[in-house]
Amino acid sequence: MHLPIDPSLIERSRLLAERIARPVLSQIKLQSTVSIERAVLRLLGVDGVDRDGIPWPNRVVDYLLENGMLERGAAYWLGQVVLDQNCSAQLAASEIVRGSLSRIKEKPLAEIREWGDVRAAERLSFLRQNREKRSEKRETLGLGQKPWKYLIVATGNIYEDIPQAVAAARQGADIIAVIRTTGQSLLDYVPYGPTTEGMGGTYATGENFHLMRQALDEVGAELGRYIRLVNYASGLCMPEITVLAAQNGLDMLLNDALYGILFRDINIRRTLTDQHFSRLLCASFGITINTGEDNYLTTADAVEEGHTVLASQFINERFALEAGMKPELMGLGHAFEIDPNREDGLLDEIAMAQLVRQVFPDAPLKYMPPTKHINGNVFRAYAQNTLFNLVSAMTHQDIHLLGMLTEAIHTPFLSDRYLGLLNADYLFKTARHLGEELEVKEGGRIALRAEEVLSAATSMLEEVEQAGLFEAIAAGRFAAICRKSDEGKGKDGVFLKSENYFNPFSDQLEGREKVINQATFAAKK
Amino acid sequence: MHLPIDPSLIERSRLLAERIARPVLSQIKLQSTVSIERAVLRLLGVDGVDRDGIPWPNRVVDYLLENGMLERGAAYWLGQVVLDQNCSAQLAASEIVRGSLSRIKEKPLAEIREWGDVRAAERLSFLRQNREKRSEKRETLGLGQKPWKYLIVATGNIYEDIPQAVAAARQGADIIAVIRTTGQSLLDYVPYGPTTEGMGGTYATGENFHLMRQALDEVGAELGRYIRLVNYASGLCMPEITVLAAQNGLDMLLNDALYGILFRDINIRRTLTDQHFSRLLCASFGITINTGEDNYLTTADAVEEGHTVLASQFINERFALEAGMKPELMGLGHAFEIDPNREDGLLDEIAMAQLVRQVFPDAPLKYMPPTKHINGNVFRAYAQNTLFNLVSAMTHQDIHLLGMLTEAIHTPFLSDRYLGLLNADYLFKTARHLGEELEVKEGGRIALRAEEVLSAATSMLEEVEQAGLFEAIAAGRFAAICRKSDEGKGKDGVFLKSENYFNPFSDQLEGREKVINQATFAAKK
Amino acid sequence: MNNIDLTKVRPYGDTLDDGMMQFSFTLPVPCGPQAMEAAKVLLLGQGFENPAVTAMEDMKGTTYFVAYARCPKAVNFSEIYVPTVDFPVFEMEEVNELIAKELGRKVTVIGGCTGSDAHTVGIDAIMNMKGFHGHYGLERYSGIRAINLGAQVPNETMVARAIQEGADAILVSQVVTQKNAHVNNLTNLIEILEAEGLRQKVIAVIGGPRISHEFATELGFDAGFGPHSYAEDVASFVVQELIRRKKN
Amino acid sequence: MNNIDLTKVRPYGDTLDDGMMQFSFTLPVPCGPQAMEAAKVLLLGQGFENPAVTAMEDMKGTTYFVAYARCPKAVNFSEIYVPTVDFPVFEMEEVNELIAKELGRKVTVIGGCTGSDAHTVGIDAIMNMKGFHGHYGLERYSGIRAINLGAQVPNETMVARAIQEGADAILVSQVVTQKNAHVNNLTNLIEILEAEGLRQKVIAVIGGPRISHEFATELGFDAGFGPHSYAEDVASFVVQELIRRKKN
Ligand code: B12
Ligand code: B12
Ligand SMILES: Cc1ncc(COP(=O)(O)O)c(C=O)c1O
Ligand SMILES: Cc1ncc(COP(=O)(O)O)c(C=O)c1O
Repeated sequence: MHLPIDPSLIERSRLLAERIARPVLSQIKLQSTVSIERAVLRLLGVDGVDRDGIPWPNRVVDYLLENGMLERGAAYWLGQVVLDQNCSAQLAASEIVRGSLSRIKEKPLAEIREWGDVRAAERLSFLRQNREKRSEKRETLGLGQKPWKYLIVATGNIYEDIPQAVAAARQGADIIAVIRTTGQSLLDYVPYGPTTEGMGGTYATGENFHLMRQALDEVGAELGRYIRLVNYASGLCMPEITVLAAQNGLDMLLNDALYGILFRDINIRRTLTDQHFSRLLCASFGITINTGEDNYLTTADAVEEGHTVLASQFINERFALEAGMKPELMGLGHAFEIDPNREDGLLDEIAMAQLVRQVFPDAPLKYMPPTKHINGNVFRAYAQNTLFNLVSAMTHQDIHLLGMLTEAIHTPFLSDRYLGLLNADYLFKTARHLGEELEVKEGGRIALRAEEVLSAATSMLEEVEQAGLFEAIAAGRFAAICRKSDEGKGKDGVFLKSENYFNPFSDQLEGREKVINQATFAAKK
Repeated sequence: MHLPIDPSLIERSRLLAERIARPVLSQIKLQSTVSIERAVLRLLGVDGVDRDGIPWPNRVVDYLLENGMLERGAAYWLGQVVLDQNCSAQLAASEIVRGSLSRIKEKPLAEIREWGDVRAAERLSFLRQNREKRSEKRETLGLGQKPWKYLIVATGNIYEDIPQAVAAARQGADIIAVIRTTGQSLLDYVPYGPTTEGMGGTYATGENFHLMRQALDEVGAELGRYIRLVNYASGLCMPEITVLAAQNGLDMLLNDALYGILFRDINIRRTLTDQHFSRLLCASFGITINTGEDNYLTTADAVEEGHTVLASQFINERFALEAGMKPELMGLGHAFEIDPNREDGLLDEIAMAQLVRQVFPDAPLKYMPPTKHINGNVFRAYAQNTLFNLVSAMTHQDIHLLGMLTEAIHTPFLSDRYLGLLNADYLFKTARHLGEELEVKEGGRIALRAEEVLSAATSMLEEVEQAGLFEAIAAGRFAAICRKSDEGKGKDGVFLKSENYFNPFSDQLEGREKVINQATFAAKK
Repeated sequence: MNNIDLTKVRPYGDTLDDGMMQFSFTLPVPCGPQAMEAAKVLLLGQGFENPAVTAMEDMKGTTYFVAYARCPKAVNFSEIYVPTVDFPVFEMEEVNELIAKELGRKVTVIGGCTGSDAHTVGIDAIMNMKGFHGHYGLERYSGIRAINLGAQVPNETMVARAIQEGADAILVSQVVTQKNAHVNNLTNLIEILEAEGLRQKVIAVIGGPRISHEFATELGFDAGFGPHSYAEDVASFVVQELIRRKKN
Repeated sequence: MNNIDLTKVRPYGDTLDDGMMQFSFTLPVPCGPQAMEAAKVLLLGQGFENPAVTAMEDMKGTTYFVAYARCPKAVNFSEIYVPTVDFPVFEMEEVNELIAKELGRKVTVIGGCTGSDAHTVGIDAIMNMKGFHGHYGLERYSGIRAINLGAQVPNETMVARAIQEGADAILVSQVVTQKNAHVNNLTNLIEILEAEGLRQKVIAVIGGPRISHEFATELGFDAGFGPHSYAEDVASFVVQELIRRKKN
């Protein structure tokens, strides 16, 4: 199947997205956030929690923030203590909190930079080695056939999640996502250790990641199929969760500032800054990101606002490119969300899915099942999911979230996952080459719908470029939700970097960009 | 959607079907059956049952058969009594059974013929008037949008069938079929009156037809939509049930000798003879027939034997044409029966459905849901039915039997019909114009499959033409079932018509054919 | 349906009173004949008759079943009583007129998703200008001042703003019901309202896909609205309740 | 699954032991809040806890429900005993060798769908040369003489032919089970066999999608075969049973 779409509109949209991202990025590069700093500490080896259960990275960053020291970067201060006391990063962290910095004679930045750059290079190369091992594993074991079947577990208890995930893998899942407990995205810290009490999901913690990864590696070896693990990095701790994900061998992360802004009312500047650092890490560690445009259609109408999904994907693509990500790592999100009562709704769904496919040919698209229009009649839900699976197979989607029978009722039952797989397996087989065999009529409903969405997306990007991204969001252009750039959760965690701010990881990861960054500083002065 | 198929193969197949039917028809026209004679009696006004519950038409025909008198035709003898005693047909029937014929002075055939021709013309015109009224009703009330949703009721009790059928109509059914009780097709008589005890279905009786017709007319008026009524005429009483159907305003009849031969082991010559008379009546009364090729795929493999369905449809079409039927009345049957575990099975289903559509553009095709590959997992069944509904919408089928959730378990529950309608309504709307919007790739899997089926059907017809229909059936060419022409149920009910056989209905209905018929007689002498 | 004895209704498969029901469930036992038997025993144990397991699927460690069985118990339908919010529903214009005529001032309503709930689509459907399914939201009502606080509003904030704005009614949406999150959150809201001495003054209304009027009144709210409710339903209720209270 | 107490297994929704089950059924009452309540009362009456009706659909005169509820009863899985046909299953060639070695003669089996049942696909799958799903049928077994009488064979005919052919085993397929048609028909067959004094001589086997070994033995047959049985299953059983009987 191939849609006759206008390549110049795609080009124009890409150009607009670049222009939209540019001013945002130059602003972002001037600032850092508490979460980035905590991520840096984690990367340098600070971990664990204090007696009250507060993570050491938070203790350190809070201390620095309270004492007006954060703008030079947490790495800078950690370096001072490490070099001064010749101790581990972990020990240095508790020293900082105990007030040691006031007792230390500050070393020149150059010395700290030397230490930090070496440590960072070591840590990055260690994590990259892990990444290589994992890539090899993926290649040796092989991945399932596309679309990859993506299933969620969400019991709230990691020890109950694990056997359920393992069973799902045995039944045929290619990807397992552990949903986070409601509200974790608004916590400005990452909980610690294995956890057993979550609501509608399980806490994202390093240990939970580790336990699940281990279990999936075991079952993957048994099955001779690599099982990917996903978690959620959007929210206030995006950079830190990315670090934990890299440390624990996760393959994918839900990672989207726009999602946090719109659906979690997170401050725009905070989360875009977090996202950039987080994506630098993802690019480096080969973590596939999943973006959240699919969510727009849960609040906005899928027919009227379909183009906002595409427009946002162009922007998300640009932000990812600017962080050095390759298209192969961009799991751009979209969804099958058209009202089942709409005449020719299936045609619209095919048009949209194929359009996104053609616009982003190299991205491993993340395709979401119907959710909003699912109701408590589980048979009806199964029919809707059947068509979703059909369209996914026809249009060659990559990351395929399985539709759940009880979507309108509760988080999935064991049997919902099983039935979801049964349905997808049926469709992916019975309709395997359907997409190749059918052609869309020129000038017909499907082709027109695709054209309409594409040109509306381009027009929208023109407007956003005129107004600026922040103003467009404030005006409710995305998902019909308005968010102002000076409001939202976590905004106090953003700060302007001082001139001699130090973060060895972004320095190394930005590469080329670093130069531009410094040029901007120069220009500012 | 349009398949690039070779029109010369279609033409060739039609020619072969004509050649296959020709010798069979000339044989058929030499003979009659007990059921045809009973149908003639019914048309002339004989009805009801005796004290033992035996229908009067059976009493008369049995008497004539036992006394070696049947070969002149039941009408001939009935006429003798009616004219002699100047009584009603009904009274004449009981007179015959009481032995009156032996006491009567036989009138010359010409006189009987005069009486019979007048009576037949009266009865036919009366029934045709009914038919006109019904056509008007259909037009005034209008029919639902195609594909027409066809639902079965099968409680065994007409008084329970009725409210269920009415509810189905209110929920959106366009066509209601009352399934017959298991085994009725092998009864050599039609039960009488309203009935309340059937197994897996309800007895087909004139009164049951009448009660259901009345109820559906009422609900149709209320809904402003004409609801069609269907019953089953295949089996030993095909001609009689056709008469009852015409008398009681049925719109469609399952009517297929091949079905009876293969699946009920009914004698070939008996049921083909019955079928011809029955179809003459259907043609005259505007009753749409439904043929049973779909059943082949419940015993034979749908991929390997798909072409047998098409070949049989060509033959069935020919037999219908020879009985004066227009394509508009030919509900040729086919089915969605490919193993759901087959790779690209959906492509095969699309190819087959579209092929049949193109070969018989004017026939109101009857499309059957998956049955054989449905199992007791009702969710899986719902997914299979979703695709069936999709293909039906895409390929513009006409008479669409709704897939039932519990197909593998028991005859439908009330809720199975409801869920069946929900599914079909969803698909027929969401995919309404999908067929128009998609084109099949030339030389691709779908096109090739259609070509393969068509050319295999043509080859099969070549072979059948060579061997003769009876031999082909004996060799198991249809549905992988072997039936010999001198075996099977009801074979004793066939007889050679005598030279001066009289049947005023076939005389009038055959029209042109009558001449040929007499020519054959002449030639034989 | 004719001939139905409403004092004894049973599930209806294909024959009136046959009691037929469909079930599906998972048992944490390995797939096999023993599992099949366990599924039957379970249904028999719950008092069903003639259980038939029609599908048994191996979920690798657990087993999934689809079954049918006969339910012997019947329900006395004629005795079923359901408390419902019982009041006439007016169109938007009628509501506005009623407010003008009977109250002579604007009515203030304040709404939001409280607690950890972030599902705003429901409350937006009720409150936002645009409304839902062609039913305008409260913001469009000339007689109503509608303040929508959005998602994840702490109960304390909701009550504080209600006091500040002099709200006549509080509209709370609760979508997440897992682990009884809504029950805990709503109970807490009522406690705060009582502590503030507001419970009698302000009309407290809840809504959501799994909310019923019965449930709402049990928790101490004035009314509850489930799926398929629109702005005019809650507006009609609030306005009539205000008029009633004014008269008393 | 780990940590499962097999003496007390309950349905498993998303949390071990949560008892969650899915239901669907129709009640012959008009759709509305009262119907919804009746559905809940019905489930409570059957001993379920926390029933939630997730869908209520108007079927024009009756109402269809989808519901979820918690099943409080548990099953003692460790005590479940299922009688099964317990014998090794051999491949076709092994069966033939066994016959040659142990019996030294051809085994005759006669089969068909009896009574009003016309569903021959199952018995054909077992008997016809071609077999089913890549498993050859009995006609292909060199050691077996297989006679398939086809559809709707009267029990009397079946028994008469068995005598005439000197059959070692009778294979009966029963697919139609509505209104217990199979029970009546199979009971009648056993009675005829007994009346003819054949019951001990001939091996009587039944099969079909809703047949279990337990059911078969309860009715007095030697074995019962359900879905997914193949020729080698029944051949292995028959031959070993013949050998056993010969030795006794
Ligand atoms: C859209 C959606 C989301 C969106 C929400 C966006 C937004 N801004 O609202 C996003 C993607 C963000 C989301 C996230 C989550 N969701 Co959500 N989501 C849904 C979904 C698909 C649709 C809900 C919806 O919008 N319905 C449409 C509206 C119009 O219907 P409604 O709310 O019922 O409103 C009507 C009536 O109820 C009534 N009404 C509602 N409120 C009020 C108030 C008053 C005063 C009145 C009078 C009437 C009234 O009037 C409305 C119009 O008729 C449902 C699944 C489904 N199909 O139902 C899951 C669902 C509700 N979500 C669920 C969950 C668990 C979550 C998460 C917790 C998952 C996670 N762990 O990450 C998160 C976190 C959200 C949170 N903190 O609350 C579960 C809830 C399970 C349960 N029973 O508790 C569901 C059922 C999905 C599932 N099966 O897991 N979700
Ligand atoms: C094909 C079919 C037909 C075909 C039969 C063609 C034929 N020559 O067999 C036709 C179209 C003619 C037909 C007609 C009818 N059918 Co029918 N049919 C089916 C269908 C779709 C498939 C059955 C099948 O072939 N399965 C495949 C075979 C291979 O499976 P199997 O029989 O289970 O066999 C396996 C095992 O059970 C075992 N086995 C079976 N027999 C034996 C015997 C021995 C000795 C052994 C060892 C093993 C064994 O081994 C086999 C291979 O593993 C089912 C629905 C379904 N999906 O199951 C309905 C179904 C069986 N039919 C049904 C009915 C009611 C009818 C009719 C009565 C309807 C009517 N009123 O007109 C008629 C009349 C038939 C009659 N008199 O018996 C009902 C039965 C309901 C019930 N529980 O009683 C069903 C379930 C459909 C429904 N939901 O209504 N049917
Ligand atoms: C991009 C993205 N991030 C995160 C989430 C989940 O976020 P939270 O944990 O905040 O509910 C989603 C929701 O599905 C998402 O699409
Ligand atoms: C053409 C045709 N006639 C008749 C029937 C039903 O026949 P019987 O009543 O013999 O089961 C069918 C089966 O569905 C059929 O397809």
